[in-house]
Amino acid sequence: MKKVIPTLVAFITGIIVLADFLIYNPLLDQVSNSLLNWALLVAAFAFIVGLLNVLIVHFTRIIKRERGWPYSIVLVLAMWLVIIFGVLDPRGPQGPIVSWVFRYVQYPLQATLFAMLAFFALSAGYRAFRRQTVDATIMLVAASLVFLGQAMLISEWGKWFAAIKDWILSVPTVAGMRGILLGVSLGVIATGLRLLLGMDKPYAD
Amino acid sequence: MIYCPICGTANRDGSKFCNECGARLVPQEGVHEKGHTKCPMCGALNPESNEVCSQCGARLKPLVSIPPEELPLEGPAPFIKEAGEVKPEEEDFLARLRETVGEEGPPEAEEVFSPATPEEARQVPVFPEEIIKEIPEEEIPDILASLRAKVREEEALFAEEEEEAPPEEMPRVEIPSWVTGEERPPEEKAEAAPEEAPEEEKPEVKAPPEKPPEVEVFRWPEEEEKPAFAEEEIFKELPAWEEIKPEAEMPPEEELPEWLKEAEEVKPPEEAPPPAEWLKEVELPWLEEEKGVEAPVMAEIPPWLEALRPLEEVPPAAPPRRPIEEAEKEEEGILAGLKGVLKAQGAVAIPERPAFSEVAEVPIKKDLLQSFLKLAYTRSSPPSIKVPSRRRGRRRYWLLYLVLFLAALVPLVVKWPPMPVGSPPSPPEVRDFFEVVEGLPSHSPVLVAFDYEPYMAGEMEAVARPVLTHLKNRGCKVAVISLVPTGPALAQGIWDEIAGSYSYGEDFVNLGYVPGREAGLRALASGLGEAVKYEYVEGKPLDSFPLMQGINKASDWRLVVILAGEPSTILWWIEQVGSLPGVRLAAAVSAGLKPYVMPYYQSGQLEGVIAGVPEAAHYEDLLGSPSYVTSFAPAQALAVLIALLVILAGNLFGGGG
Amino acid sequence: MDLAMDLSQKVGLALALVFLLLLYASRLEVKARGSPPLRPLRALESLRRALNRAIESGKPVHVSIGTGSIGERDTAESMAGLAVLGYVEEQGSYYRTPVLSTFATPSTLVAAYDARRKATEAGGTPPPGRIYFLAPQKIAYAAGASEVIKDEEAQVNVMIGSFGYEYLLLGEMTEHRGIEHIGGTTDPRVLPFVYASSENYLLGEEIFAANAYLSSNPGALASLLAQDRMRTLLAVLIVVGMILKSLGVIGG
Amino acid sequence: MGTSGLNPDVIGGWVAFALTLLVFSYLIRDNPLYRLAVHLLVGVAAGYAFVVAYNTIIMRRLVGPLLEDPSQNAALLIPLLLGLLLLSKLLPRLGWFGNISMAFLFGVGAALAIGGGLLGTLWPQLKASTLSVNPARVGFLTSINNFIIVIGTVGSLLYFYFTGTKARSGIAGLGARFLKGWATLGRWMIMVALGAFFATGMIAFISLLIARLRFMLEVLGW
Repeated sequence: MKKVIPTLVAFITGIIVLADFLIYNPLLDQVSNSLLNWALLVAAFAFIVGLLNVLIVHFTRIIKRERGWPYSIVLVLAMWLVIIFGVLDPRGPQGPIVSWVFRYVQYPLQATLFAMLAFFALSAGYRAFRRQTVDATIMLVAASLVFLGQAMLISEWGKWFAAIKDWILSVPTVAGMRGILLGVSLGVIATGLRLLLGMDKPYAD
Repeated sequence: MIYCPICGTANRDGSKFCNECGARLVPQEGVHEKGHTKCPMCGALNPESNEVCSQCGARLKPLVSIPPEELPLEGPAPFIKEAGEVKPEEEDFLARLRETVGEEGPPEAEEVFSPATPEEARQVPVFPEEIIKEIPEEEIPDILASLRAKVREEEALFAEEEEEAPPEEMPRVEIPSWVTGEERPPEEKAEAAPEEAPEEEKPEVKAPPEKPPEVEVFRWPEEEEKPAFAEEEIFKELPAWEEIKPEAEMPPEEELPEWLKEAEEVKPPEEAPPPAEWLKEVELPWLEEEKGVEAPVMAEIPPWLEALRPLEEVPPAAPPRRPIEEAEKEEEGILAGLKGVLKAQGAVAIPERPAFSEVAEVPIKKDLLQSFLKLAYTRSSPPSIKVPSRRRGRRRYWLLYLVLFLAALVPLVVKWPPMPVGSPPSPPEVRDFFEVVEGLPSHSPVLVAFDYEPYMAGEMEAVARPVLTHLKNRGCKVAVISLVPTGPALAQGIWDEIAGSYSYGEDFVNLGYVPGREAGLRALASGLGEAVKYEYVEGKPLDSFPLMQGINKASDWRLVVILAGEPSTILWWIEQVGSLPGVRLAAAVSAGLKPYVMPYYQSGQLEGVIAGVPEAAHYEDLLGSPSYVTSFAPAQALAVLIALLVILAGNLFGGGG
Repeated sequence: MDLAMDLSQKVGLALALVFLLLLYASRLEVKARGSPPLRPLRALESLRRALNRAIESGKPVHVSIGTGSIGERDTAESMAGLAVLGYVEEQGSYYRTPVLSTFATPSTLVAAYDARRKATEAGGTPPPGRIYFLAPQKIAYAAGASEVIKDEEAQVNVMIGSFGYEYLLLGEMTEHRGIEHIGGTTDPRVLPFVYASSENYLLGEEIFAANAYLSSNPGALASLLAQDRMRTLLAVLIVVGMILKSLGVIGG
Repeated sequence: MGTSGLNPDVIGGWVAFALTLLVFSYLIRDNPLYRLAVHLLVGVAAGYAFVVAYNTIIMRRLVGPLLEDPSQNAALLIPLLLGLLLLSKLLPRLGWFGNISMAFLFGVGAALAIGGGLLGTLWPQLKASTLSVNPARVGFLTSINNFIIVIGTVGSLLYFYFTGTKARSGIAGLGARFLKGWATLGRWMIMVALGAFFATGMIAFISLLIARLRFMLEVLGW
């Protein structure tokens, strides 16, 4: 019972949504769309679990004075401020305070962290290409040519590098990427089928 | 190239340890490598089965095994001593360890986990046939026989140890079946259980599933080509375990015929030793006894110890490491051997036991030995864990970072002149994009999807601006929509800046956020009203805006421009909307998506592509009004070049870390 | 009832059915003949080894299953990560090694609690170590996770699942802190950085094999076998398609 | 900057500027200010996500419609129930009820994954990979490129073989060798692709970096 019901639920919802992919049928479409919508709603409830998790974890950290506990205070306070102002304001995330926080705190922090990826990519590349294997060498050469093709905006050589870059991006890269994507889709489909068939039951305790 | 015997990785010539798994590549003297034993005296490679070197006659295999308990007690290897001394900071750690040892026997755990074990297990089937083939009776047997005879005469005392002697040899040749990890011989289990806390054995028993039991190996070329098809050929000849076994048992039979015969006869009785009896003996008395034996044994086995020593002669390549660590490293190498010893005991013991009347005692000792040894080794390992060798000193790349930072910053600060217009020809996909927009009749409704997260805005804004500017210049009626909750605000901001003055609802309308991603897009594909009910800025129904008059389905837009920062969103648009009849898609994406979208451009699903800042600069160039992006471009170009140079320089001239 | 299908849907259905059959056949085969020989995956070997070290040192293992969720299209990747998490949790439960895990989406968080419950059932005690929910925004998640790793002094960082560029942030920061990391994801954009930031990487679909390699669960092994047969089929289809197209037999 | 005093946008600009600096300070070394910024981000982001979930999903799409027109939207009671069941996971005894909700999510997700995999990736990529290599039909250069794409796609697909068989002798062995060579070629193609993705990714990151630097210069009024 405890296992059968969830398995059935997974199977039935899965089959309906999958069938909608494979068959044009207005009724099916409608049912499937509401299932997708429900999934969004159900997943939103999980946020409550997430919220509790954050509170419990960080309060324990603060109480036990674990390493880095002052940061936990910052984290929890920031979270609560946003939640309180967001929930009280009928416009939610569009409310003045939350949107100010978004624009001037969250956005610059995120954008800067992403900008740091330039440095991290540099150091990762610096290490990886040094492996001096055939693989790393091929990768380095391909990367260098694409770099040159994109960077040479000024020089007359630009067009040659641009041509090479275009060829790399549209021939071997496409081949390699397709291999990866096809393979990934095999893995994805196999994983999904296993789940639908109940061979895998990640939802059952 | 040197190929790692454990994982098969190709390593640079001269490497001492495998880059992948850390296994020793340079064979230790007297230690086997790929079925061969290197002579400690002359360095010649001998078939593993040789007891003496075929070149110089030096002994390759110890006559007597090293009594393992000697390692910790006598301490010929410095690391063990050190391990004992490490106490100060590690105390709690050691305590924990002890606890674990007591409770659940981490040594066992280690054995179960040790990646070496599955590898060993896998490779056993691989190499033996070579060995077995080479074993042929030609050189060895007679010498061996005589030697053995001598040994036995001389060392009747130590005969007991001798049974454990050929540790490296045994696992390969004699005991394939359970080196594979298939099953332990029943006696072993029986012995092990009472000695270690029985409940804690459980995990061990449960753990095995982690290792697919009879996994065999096949490889694609990993980093580099492997020695072509060695394994395959091997498989060809000796595919199954079962086939190895009989053959494997042959050599010993030939060498020591009497033993074996006896062994076979006596086997059954030993397998069920009365537990009560030996339990008495197990504990301390035995240990003391062994201690007593130690000294003489030591004297007798210098060659063996010599063979073991290489542990200490650590490659000079790693001077900064602490000796303990080295020891630990070595230990890995040894441990493999040791494990062999331990496992071999059971099997070897079986033939030998008959020679000694006390049937039950022998295996017990071994088991104790085993646990003791492991204990010793685990004790010695913690220090090395404190400073794992992987910790390459928490590298900082601040110099690299500084260079890149300056490369990006300086052109911005000094306001480097914008790039000369029209120098290199724009890529065709950018020109196509331009032509598509250029070809739109004035007042065409165009849908622009702002599908990037705010963190990509820095780049995407540079891509979006020239496109929106062009649309505005063409007099198109632009509606924006977003699959990302934050998209509408970004869109609004950019449009406000570009357009200056416009009539909202007539020239521009913000349709807001479509939740549900794919599902939302599918709804959008079936009808706009399904996905979007209210407009974003004023929250009014869509019909109330002049721009939206006559637009019901996706194909009513003359063009759909996707501004995407993630591959998934662009794929959704192509799949869900692009497949509808009459819909024209063009994409302006992050540079990182270029390889993703190129196939769709080539297949005609996308009518034009702009990827990243460099191409956006081209677009501005085509527009003839270089401004925003173009002021970006020099810094971009310089930073990219510098990054490339740094990577190349690091790769070509860089030495160690 | 209206059951219209276009070509791609027909092909899709056919491929799905073939896959299903292969899956079933492979299941039977694995049952009958046991595991097929498997290509060694270094990263998974390293994972075992790293776990070993963590068990010895008593330091925590950090597992991240990425920024995907459950109930959306990245569910399969999240499941691959959950399989690895389940394995690590189980080991953590046996050997009392702390297992940290961090989550970006609440649905995966709930799944993680389930994984822990399962591990507790299997191993007797819940593994020490915490489950952290951070934030669904990818980069915030990655930065936060690297702080957790630092604060908890993790010994190993395992990142297998659905990752975008944030992988690079997490991977490099753990690298800078001298922590060993093992990772894999499916997004081709991110793969070069997976490859670059660690020597223990799983490329693309290899993450889906983790379950089979680590647990030797027959279902997972069967799925590998089925995947490989499907792969052969695809290769043949592509080559045949190329020939037919070149000869002008099919459109083009 | 201007004299607008307490204009929230001006303050915001400086706050953003300061936070940007804090994050960049990591590049010199890991430091408490950076960590402060990150924890602030995690807190704010988690709170924001919760607000979005609450406001735009739970309230607008579930509670709102249910309150407005219960009879019309009765079906929404199901997700409400499932959502509440999910919360039962917090109670040890009743935890298994939550499995139903999880099963629902997994089922939907698996179907999306399969459907997307089949129709979104497998079939389109398969179709796109069957290219003509007949020079007479597509031209010489294209035919060569197409050939490389086809061979490379198949090779990189083959590279991922997980299971193998024991090699046989003779012709079968030859076949294995051939496949192995092909897979090696495929691996190289993958590496080229990785190199290209590395470069394009790096270009994107550099653009983001420059955008950030520009923002900082703007705040400084440069």
